[in-house]
Amino acid sequence: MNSLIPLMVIVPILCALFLNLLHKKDRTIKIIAIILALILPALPILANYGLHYFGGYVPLIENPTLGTDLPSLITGTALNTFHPAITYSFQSAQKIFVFILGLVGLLAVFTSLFETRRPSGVYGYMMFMGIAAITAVLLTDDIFNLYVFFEIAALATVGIVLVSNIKGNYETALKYMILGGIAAPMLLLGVALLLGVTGNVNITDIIYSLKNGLVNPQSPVLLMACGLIVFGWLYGSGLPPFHTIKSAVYSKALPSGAALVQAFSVFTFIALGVIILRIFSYLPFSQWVILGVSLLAMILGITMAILQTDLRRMIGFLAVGELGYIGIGLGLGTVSGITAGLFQAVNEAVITAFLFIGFGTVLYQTGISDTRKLGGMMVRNPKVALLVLLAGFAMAGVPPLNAFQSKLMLIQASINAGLPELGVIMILLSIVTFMTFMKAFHAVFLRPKPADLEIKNENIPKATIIAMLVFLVVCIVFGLFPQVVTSYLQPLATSLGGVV
Amino acid sequence: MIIDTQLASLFTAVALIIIGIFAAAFLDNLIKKVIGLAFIGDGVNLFIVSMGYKAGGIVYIYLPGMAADWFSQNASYPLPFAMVLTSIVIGASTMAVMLGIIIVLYKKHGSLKASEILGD
Amino acid sequence: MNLYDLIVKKIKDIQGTDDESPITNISTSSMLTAEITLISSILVALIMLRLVSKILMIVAVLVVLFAFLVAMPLMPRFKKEQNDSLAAMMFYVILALAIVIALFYWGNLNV
Amino acid sequence: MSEGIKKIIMGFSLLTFAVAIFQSTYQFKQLIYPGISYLYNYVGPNIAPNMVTVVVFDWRGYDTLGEALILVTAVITVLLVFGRGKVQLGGK
Repeated sequence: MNSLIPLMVIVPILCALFLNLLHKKDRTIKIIAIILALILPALPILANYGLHYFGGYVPLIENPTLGTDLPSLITGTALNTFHPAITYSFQSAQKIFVFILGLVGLLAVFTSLFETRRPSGVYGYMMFMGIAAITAVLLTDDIFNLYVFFEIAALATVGIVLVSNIKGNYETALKYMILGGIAAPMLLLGVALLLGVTGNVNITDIIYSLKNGLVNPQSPVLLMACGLIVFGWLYGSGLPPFHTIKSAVYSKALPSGAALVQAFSVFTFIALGVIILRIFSYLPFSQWVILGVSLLAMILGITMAILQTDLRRMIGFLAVGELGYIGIGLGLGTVSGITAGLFQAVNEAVITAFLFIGFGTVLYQTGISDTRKLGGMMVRNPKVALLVLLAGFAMAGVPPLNAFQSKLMLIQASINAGLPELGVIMILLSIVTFMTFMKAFHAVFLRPKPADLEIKNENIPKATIIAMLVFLVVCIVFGLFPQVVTSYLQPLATSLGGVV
Repeated sequence: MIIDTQLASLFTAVALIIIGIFAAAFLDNLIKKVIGLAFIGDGVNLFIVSMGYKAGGIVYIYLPGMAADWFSQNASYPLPFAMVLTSIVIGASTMAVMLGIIIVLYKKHGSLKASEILGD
Repeated sequence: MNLYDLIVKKIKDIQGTDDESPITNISTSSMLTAEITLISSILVALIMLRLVSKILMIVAVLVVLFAFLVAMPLMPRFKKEQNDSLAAMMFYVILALAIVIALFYWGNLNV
Repeated sequence: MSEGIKKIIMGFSLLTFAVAIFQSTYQFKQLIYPGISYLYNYVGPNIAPNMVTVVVFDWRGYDTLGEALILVTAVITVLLVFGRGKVQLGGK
């Protein structure tokens, strides 16, 4: 049923509005949030593939009744095939992305409800609104609509940062907004240039105009638009130069919030990156820029992560660094490279959320995130320590967990594309990632407990452990049966890679 | 007229964007920074509005008694205007949140200097 | 004075001596790892220049290697540059904006 | 790098950006094509008299939904800034 497609956006919005209205009614919030969060991953599974036209306005060519007595200016030209209304497109790749986003959202909401002293309707609002916005960003085929929901996601991110009572969160939120105030209008300016030149904001139609010579693809204005959209992409996904602010944002949110916000970044990265590839893949240059930025993100993110002493900041930088792997997959431009990159995106959204929630238990128990003051947590909770260790294995790409499969595919793709250097760098940085993780793990779990460390909360909520177990199951299933995911991603990768 | 209206309007918009980025990057006062961001947003909005300009066009409202054909050929282009409506609201919303945060930070630090409040 | 002491001294110089946190074994070894990772991955990445021209690649690798050796502990400086102050972030954002636009707008026309 | 050099580099970057964007705007003027707006102007009068209303509420309703949502989000975030609905980590 195609009417489920808009529901994927509408349900979290409704849930968000309800939770805000019910703020202070703790029990009701818990029940409603859990029930509605359970619907989130279920919707994309139930929905069928297809296009959803807002208001049912199909292109004129498919709807002759609307187009009666129109002059040949419209019926005789490409305008006849253009999409007049906002179009949502739900294909197999979107299915897996929205499912993973819903899953991460469900588990983040679930953890947040049980890890906080009182469930807050406002926090729930921010989380659900962010999920709705990113779902719309993934589904939409309309570049201006994408901008609108992108801004909602940015505002929801700010809300998630503000809701935590961590020291310095206001300052970080303001920095994020000021930098966003420069970068987001640049994205809009890029959209405006595209609209002006092609007369359209629908991506399919823009590509049609470029392919069929309605617009000169080499026109400098289009190059400018591409540059501006790339800049917006850097901001949206936290690639350099935005890696410092993005990792600061992760570190100032609660663990559940950080798990969700990094998923937002990953999916914004994918959505905008796919759009850049779809529209501008005729410029080989754009792929080189994607590759270069991704390499820079990997190197800067991971080397900065080693130097951090704050636990959350360390994972924040690792999360930014891991984005580079996705970018390398997209930048290679081959079918296998893009498949591997998209697969890595799916894996990374899961694994980083797993790590954030896993190390979040330490924060929950002690209230401290400075690795120099922590230690000896293994004795208290060996099970949690094991789960966190497995999360680290997954991030570093240890078989049989999922990132092993995607990183292997990425390395194979880079060798096949004639760039084995990228494979070497990826292996090198994987090792360093693992070392960084082990350093944090050692400092938190293995080292003897410092005398002045006091444990505030003995018991970790069951919900957190269940969430981590679910993440582990996903990691193992995707690791053992990668073709389950890649078969969903293949069509999109073929359509993107076939162009080159 | 030496320079045509649309080009002048587009250039004004771009100038606003540049001035806004300058203010956001170089000025130290937080309120001035936010004003600079407002400039950037307004510049982009003006840019989009200018794209809907049609020389000698009429307002895109279909009044009774107009011939439909004549209206369609002479009305200016509505899509940019509709987009700008949305974009203005987005700008105003982010501005509200930023100013709210600045109020709280001012109470906490007693200053509006970005170098003091938003330093390392 | 062996190499380890030299590195510790350099880190102390850059961190400032009155920083209360002691320089531990872990922080030194992570600084070293970061340094080596940075240099090796940039050098490996430079090999990709062979697609443009092989001579350019050799020259670039040698020049960058020499520059690294001269400016040795790079990582403390990198860390200092990538701090959380808005001024530093804004500097890199504006710089990146200019680079991205210049690359796309003028670079693409001549490729 | 000292503050002064940073400012000079920043100013130069801004100048580069300004030159590029002015130049492309000048070229952009000749290339503007209204495209889908033609369609809106021809089909719109059958739906409602004001074309912008038609676009905002009929063709592109999801944008308007997003616009309304961002207003609500802004209001809630401003309330949050002043203390409504903050959460504390930790159990009892």
